Amino acid sequence: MPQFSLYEEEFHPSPWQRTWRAFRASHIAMAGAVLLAIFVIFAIFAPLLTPYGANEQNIDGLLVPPSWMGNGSISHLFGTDSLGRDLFTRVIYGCRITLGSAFITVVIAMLIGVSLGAFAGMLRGVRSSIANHFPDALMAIPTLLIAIIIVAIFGTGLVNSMWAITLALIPQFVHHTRSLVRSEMKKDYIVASKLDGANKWQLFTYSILPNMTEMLVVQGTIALSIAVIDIAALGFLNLGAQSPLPELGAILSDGLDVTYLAPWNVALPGMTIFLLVLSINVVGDGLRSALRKRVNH
Amino acid sequence: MTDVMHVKQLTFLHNEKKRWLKRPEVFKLGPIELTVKRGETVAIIGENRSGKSLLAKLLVGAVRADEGEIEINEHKYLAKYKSKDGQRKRTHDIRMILQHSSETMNPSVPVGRILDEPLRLNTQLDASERKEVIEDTLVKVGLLREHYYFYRNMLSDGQQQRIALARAIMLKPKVLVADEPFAALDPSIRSQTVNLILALQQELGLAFIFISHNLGIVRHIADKVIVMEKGQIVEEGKTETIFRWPQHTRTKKLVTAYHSLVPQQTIR
Amino acid sequence: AKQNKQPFYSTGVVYCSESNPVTFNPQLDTSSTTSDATSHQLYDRLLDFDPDSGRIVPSLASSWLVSDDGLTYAFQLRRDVEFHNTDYFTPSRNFNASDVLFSINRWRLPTHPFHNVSNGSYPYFESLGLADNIANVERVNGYRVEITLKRRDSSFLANLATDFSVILSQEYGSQLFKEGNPSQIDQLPVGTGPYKFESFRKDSYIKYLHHENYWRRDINAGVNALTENIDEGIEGNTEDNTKDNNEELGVANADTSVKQLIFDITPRSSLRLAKLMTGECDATAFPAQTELEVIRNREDLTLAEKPGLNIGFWAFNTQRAPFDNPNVRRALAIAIDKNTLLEAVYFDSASRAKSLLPAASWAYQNDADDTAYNPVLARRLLAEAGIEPGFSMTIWAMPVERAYNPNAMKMAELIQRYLREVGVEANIVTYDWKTFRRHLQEGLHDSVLIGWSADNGDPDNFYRPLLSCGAIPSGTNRAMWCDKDYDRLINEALKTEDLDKRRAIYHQVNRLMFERLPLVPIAHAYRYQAYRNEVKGMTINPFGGVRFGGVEKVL
Amino acid sequence: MIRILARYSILFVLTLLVLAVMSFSLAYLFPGDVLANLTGIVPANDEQRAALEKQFRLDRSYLVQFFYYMGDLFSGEWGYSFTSGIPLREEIGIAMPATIELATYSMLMALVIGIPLGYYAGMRCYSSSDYIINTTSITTYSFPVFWFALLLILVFSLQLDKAPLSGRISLLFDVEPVSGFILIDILLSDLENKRLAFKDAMSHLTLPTIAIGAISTASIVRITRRSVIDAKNQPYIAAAMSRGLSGGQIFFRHILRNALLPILPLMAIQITTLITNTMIVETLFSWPGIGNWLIQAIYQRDYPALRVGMLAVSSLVIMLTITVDMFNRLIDPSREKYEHAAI
Amino acid sequence: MPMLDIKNLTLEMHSSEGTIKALDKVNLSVSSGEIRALVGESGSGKSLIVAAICGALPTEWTLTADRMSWNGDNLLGMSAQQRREVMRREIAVVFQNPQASLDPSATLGEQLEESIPSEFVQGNWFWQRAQHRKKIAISTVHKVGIKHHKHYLSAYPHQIPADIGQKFMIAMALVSQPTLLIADDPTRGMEPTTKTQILKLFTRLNQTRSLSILFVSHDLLAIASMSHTMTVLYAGQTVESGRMKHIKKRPLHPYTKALLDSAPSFRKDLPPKSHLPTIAGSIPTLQHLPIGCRLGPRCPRAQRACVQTPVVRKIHDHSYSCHFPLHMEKL
Ligand SMILES: Nc1ncnc2c1ncn2[C@@H]1O[C@H](COP(=O)(O)OP(=O)(O)OP(=O)(O)O)[C@@H](O)[C@H]1O
Ligand SMILES: Nc1ncnc2c1ncn2[C@@H]1O[C@H](COP(=O)(O)OP(=O)(O)OP(=O)(O)O)[C@@H](O)[C@H]1O
Ligand SMILES: [Mg+2]
Ligand SMILES: [Mg+2]
Repeated sequence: MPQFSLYEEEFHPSPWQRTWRAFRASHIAMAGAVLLAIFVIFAIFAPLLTPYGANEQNIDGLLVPPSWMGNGSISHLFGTDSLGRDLFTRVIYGCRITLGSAFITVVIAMLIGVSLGAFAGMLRGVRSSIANHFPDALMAIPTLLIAIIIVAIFGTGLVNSMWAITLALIPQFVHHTRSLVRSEMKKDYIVASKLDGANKWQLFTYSILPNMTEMLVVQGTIALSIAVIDIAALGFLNLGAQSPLPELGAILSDGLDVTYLAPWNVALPGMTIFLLVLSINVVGDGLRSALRKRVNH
Repeated sequence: MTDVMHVKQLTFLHNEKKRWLKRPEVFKLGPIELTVKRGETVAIIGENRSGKSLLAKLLVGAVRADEGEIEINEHKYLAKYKSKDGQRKRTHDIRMILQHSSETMNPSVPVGRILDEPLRLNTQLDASERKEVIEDTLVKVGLLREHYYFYRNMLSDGQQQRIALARAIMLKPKVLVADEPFAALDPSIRSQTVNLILALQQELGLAFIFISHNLGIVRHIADKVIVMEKGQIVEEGKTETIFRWPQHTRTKKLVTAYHSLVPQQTIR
Repeated sequence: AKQNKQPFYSTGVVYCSESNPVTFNPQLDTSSTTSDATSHQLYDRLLDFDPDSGRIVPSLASSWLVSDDGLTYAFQLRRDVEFHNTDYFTPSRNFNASDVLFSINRWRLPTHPFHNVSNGSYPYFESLGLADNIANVERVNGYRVEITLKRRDSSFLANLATDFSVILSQEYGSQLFKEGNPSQIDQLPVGTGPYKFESFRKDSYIKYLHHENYWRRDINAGVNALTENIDEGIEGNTEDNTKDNNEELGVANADTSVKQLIFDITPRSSLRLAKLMTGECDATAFPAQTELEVIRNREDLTLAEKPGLNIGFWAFNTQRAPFDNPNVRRALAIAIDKNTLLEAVYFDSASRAKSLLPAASWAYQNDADDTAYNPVLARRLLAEAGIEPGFSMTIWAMPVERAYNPNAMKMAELIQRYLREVGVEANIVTYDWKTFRRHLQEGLHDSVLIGWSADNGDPDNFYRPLLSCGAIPSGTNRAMWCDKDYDRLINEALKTEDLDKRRAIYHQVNRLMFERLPLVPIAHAYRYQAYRNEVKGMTINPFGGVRFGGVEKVL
Repeated sequence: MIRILARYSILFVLTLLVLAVMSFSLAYLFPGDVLANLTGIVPANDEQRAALEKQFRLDRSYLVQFFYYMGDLFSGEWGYSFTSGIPLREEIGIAMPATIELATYSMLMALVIGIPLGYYAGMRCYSSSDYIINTTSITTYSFPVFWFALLLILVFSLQLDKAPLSGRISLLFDVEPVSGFILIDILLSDLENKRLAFKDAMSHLTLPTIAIGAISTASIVRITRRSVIDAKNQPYIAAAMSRGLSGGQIFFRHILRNALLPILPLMAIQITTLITNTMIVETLFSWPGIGNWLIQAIYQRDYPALRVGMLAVSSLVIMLTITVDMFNRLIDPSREKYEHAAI
Repeated sequence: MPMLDIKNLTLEMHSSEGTIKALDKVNLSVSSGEIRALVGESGSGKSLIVAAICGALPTEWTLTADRMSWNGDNLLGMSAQQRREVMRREIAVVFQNPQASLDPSATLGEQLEESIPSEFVQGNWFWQRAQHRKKIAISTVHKVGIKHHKHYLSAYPHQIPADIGQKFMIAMALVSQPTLLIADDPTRGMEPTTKTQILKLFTRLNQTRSLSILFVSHDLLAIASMSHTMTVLYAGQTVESGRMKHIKKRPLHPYTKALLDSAPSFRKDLPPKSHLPTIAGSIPTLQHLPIGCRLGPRCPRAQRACVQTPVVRKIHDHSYSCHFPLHMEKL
């Protein structure tokens, strides 16, 4: 059978390339991505980018206003806090700690949640019912409550708050993985793979997992924004990261004591959290609509 | 011609486990007796929801039967159970093309990986050998070697059908079962596919069991026709016999309906 | 908010206090929160300090006589003083000598039926050893009481005027005793003060109602009139005077006085200020030093300011090695720069402390020795004491704000930094206030940042509770320091009537303290009180304590 | 129908049981001595300890203890708070309605504003008004609730002096708690200045409600909009249009219902977020609710309070979630297709 | 004059990869009382034409036409209200995928009853009207061959099998008694008996009520048995259009011929199991359309001229667009 190859050399983008194209087409999403990239760079290269140490106190410059204010100093871009620590430095380290720990939290939650969810999704019968409904019930327990209990058992600290948030995030991943696995399991290509002789584990790794990446990316961004807000909230409530640690929520809570004298100590860390979360959400939104477009295409 | 497949007392009641406070769906299929010869083409026809697809799935083991035995190539399978090595052997012997070929392709996995799967799971070939086999098979079904790297979304319906075919014949089975392989295709692609299957059948000595509503094609390629109604085989026989002297009312209805569409005129 | 202009809102005064009172009986607790919430609102004392001059003035005792040997004090009690009439207690009689006996004997006599109620610890009196010094408290007649001391005590009257020497109702006590529920006396209090207890919800509020039949219908007028009689300090009979004054001024007071007093418990000082600004509070406790400027700049707020009788310090647990070594303590003391602490923590609204006594005290020593910042020397001293670099210790930072230390946490962080420079790793420890104090008392700390607000102007009120041996069990001696010489000196000072001689002894004590350095004095903070302009009649009390008797609210 | 009800009640009971087990085991998980954690009493000597252990049945097997714990829970003996010494049931009885009240108003606000706005944006998708709504909602949605509440306080309380910033009502009012909902209680009470009290309570409610509600509203707008757009692009809407149905018919009969169905399960998840946000906002506005209470309890390590408080809050939230889920299950005809498994 | 008259319909889709002409100068007309078949390979744009006629295309796409009129009124220029009126009373559509075209949250009965134009419903009171509606619904359902109306009218779309869904869509289209029925692949996957039933129903309606039908299908057998005229579409271009008889006898376009040849039933002379004549290759994707005649790369008769788009040529009412048509010698 002769093949005409007039249009063989044409470019067919792979699924991910198509997502990226659709994503790139949205200006807002790109702006969010750039902002997020800046935050990530801040987080990764914090020690190189910051002029001072995170806990370096400068006794001579307490509560120096940000540099754009009348009596601000150029050597402290965001001003200093009540211990004379450079706020810019602290905020950048804050990005590192908050974003970094949120990221770790999400990755751990994802690993656990996806395994459990896959397990629950492939199971049948009563065991599956239990595996299905238990995470759903857990999902209903507010993060703050879990955090409070963890703090009560293990004490305060960033790591403990990360565990709490991990626990709170896991059910989401379980839920989504499970419903995705269940719906994928009903699809014909799974039947085809089964006929090829694939066992459950092979089905999962070779057939379902590639289809799950999108869900994981989307859920991951959602979880990341939740994790950032929650870590900051726990830090703010003094249930998470403790004071000298430059965690954005803790910095904000520190700044609250000098709100009237140095409002930037509240405004700037808060603004940073907000922008961080906003950029994550915008990117997540962009990704979601890009994926949607790809599916609709 | 020798028999490649014997089906004895294949029965299916319902797969839905009885659940608390839930009425199980009841559909009874069979008992089915069936013999397929080497290189034979068997067509299954029947009304909607008569259990054709179900029968096909039972044959390949995609759905577990309640009773019965299938013997392929002198190897007996209890249709009721699905033992590990039995399944593997069966994969070598009998393969299926599912109804909607496009949905049987994983959208996130390139063609190469899809076709790799049966080889990886059922043979001892190493990666490069497998790739060679896959590329050969791609050529055999009328595609290009480059299609190895394509994703589902880049392929047309006909090409997808060919991939499904490639996947099915990759392990050189004795029996190929296809569920409405031509229904979703348009006329010109359909003819191509028919030709392809005919050629492959000749080349590999495949027994081909297919389900179709298109009696024209059935008449053209089938050696034997099976008519189903409500989970039972109501008539079975040589194609020409069925088309000319249908016995059962269901068969009669089907054949009449077909004839009423085909004008007794010929071109030229 | 605008609607606060409704006349209804002038019927109550809301005070933003910083914490929960531990109990409603100030005898049982030295914390200022407890005494603020109780002492001057619910109770009266036999004597009072005049808020302006700091002198002792009559209160429930209308006059008193001191014998020549200084051992016998006779008090003439006021008649027509009514106790609170509440849901849980209806008094059948007015205040009389039995109530005085009941109140004093409760903390004085271990055999008293109420002595062991509510844990039976009376830290203030115990730290002063007051109970031991009282030989007898005697009822002469219904309105006359005589107290006999074993030794002369020049600060005795002052002690009776402190927040802790409140007068409880004997009748209420015996009623509760009969009911078998004696500890209720400290939870549902009954007193003679300007307000009576209504309800308390932990972490949110304490509600008081106006005491309709309060004996002192106009406090300000009364107090002013009383002052001149006290000069002799020996005798005073001002009953007639007060009455006159009341008649003159009484009419106007009837309606404007507030019907409700509410303590809105708000631990965070920024929130207290916020509430003050929005008018949700009429006055607040402990405005943070950082906020003073803001308060000064606002037209609707008043900031009252007085040097406070307090001290913030850093105490070492001298019973723990290596802090039992004075050289180690010295090394640590000179490793920190106090001036920075003053600037960063107090925002310069405090004066540098050299000894325990603030400048407001008559025994203040201007030229007392002071530690000077010298990290080099500190490192050497530490090395000599055999302390390796990397040695780690704990700094306990108290979790609450106090005038003497508005932000212990921050101070701890600063000290942590200084100590790191001399090779000492400091770990900051903090708990909630109750646990914190319990653990402190158990001596689990290496060092602690805490302080003291005096209850009366007497120097002994600093020296004795903070560092004497007797104060260790009562939990005010945070250094857990017991030094014979020190105790001998302060006891001697107490027996001395001559102020100059006494002053000289205290200077000797300062010298001793500087040598042995059980604690590092850091600052004497000013005392501030912020209130809205609508509130009239607020006075600032150098001995701590707010009082709302006679306060009015004019919208 | 009955099957679903039965299934959900079993689910609910089982979940509660699991929660009870968790809450029971907390006593052993909290650091320190179990006896002290449970009772707040530190026994002076071994005898006293033995006596106390006997009294609190700590010497019996876990199963027996659990059994008695459940008994105590059902009979309302929830223990006493360490710090205040008040029965926990009383404290929770005051705090819980305050939280529910705040959460209810916020949820109402989110529903009343969010759903119509979401529908509007969805129907006009990719127009400029949709763009504005969408941008605003994603921005609002990204606010950390505690910072948002702080901003509200700074602007509306401190700068503009428009609303008070703490508590449910001025402390000068003495409202008898009957239902626990302040507005209802005021109406039920015999205060002289009811009107003033009501106004006062309303002004106290405003800011916290907005702080919580705005974020919930934003997410509801987003959910609804997405759902409407999805529904609108379904082939059956095109089919309905080509049948010549009017815009109203299409909207009310087809879009409205189909867009609402996927929103409901998401709303169940929203409840959790809502409660978390409420708990955080309570601490900022000194709202005497369960969140504030729990956070105070954790600051003071009030273990009995934490134990029971956790059980109370999670039961409440789970009850709400399960109810919403069940409701959704009952009204959604096609749910059955996707979800077979249930206990 | 044809009822539905479409001339040079062009549809451009805009995506991130550029603009695609999914339909390129398509001509189509349906006269009164005519059954016109629209054939073409999958993806050739048949459903797009259907959607264009009933205005169900996404608004982002650009639809242009020299003429697109319904009984002389320009469909493209109509207001939404007018168009809706036309759709409600005169044109009815059966979409390709019945399961997706039914609202999953409403029962079939509700959806069917809602499609009944209110003029058909008699009765003054709402209950009378409801009853009458129900009667109409039941009789329509019977007409298309659904027997258990009780069961199916109260069922939700996901509860019914696909073939019932197809029949139901037809019932919904017929209930408004339109003058033109557009049926997009209404018999896909149906067994022959049911298929003939439906086709007979169409033919009968066409004869008795002179219902015009635009019949979109792959099924050449079905088309040949009932339609009067036929339009062949390839990759968004009309390649041939004319009377069924003529086309069947003498197809002018190579693609049409290949199409007809591919149906074995048309050829008695074909021995069983012999190779069917086909045209090689497959239909190009929309993103990679060849220039000029879109069949070009596959056409056995292709020559250099085929890179130019052929113009439409007409012989009587038989039009075709090919540079090198078949059977021309004989004409
Ligand atoms: N795994 C299964 N368990 C229980 N019932 C099944 C199963 N698979 C199919 N059925 C039932 O068997 C019946 C026959 O379905 P099947 O798909 O075999 O029909 P069919 O003949 O292929 O129809 P069509 O021509 O429409 O494809 C249906 O009623 C279906 O509900
Ligand atoms: N929403 C859409 N977005 C992008 N492309 C579309 C969309 N709908 C259809 N297309 C493309 O338009 C082309 C024509 O599609 P259409 O559905 O009209 O084909 P068809 O002739 O009806 O095929 P079939 O016989 O399979 O129904 C196809 O290539 C399809 O990919
Ligand atoms: Mg089938
Ligand atoms: Mg189509």
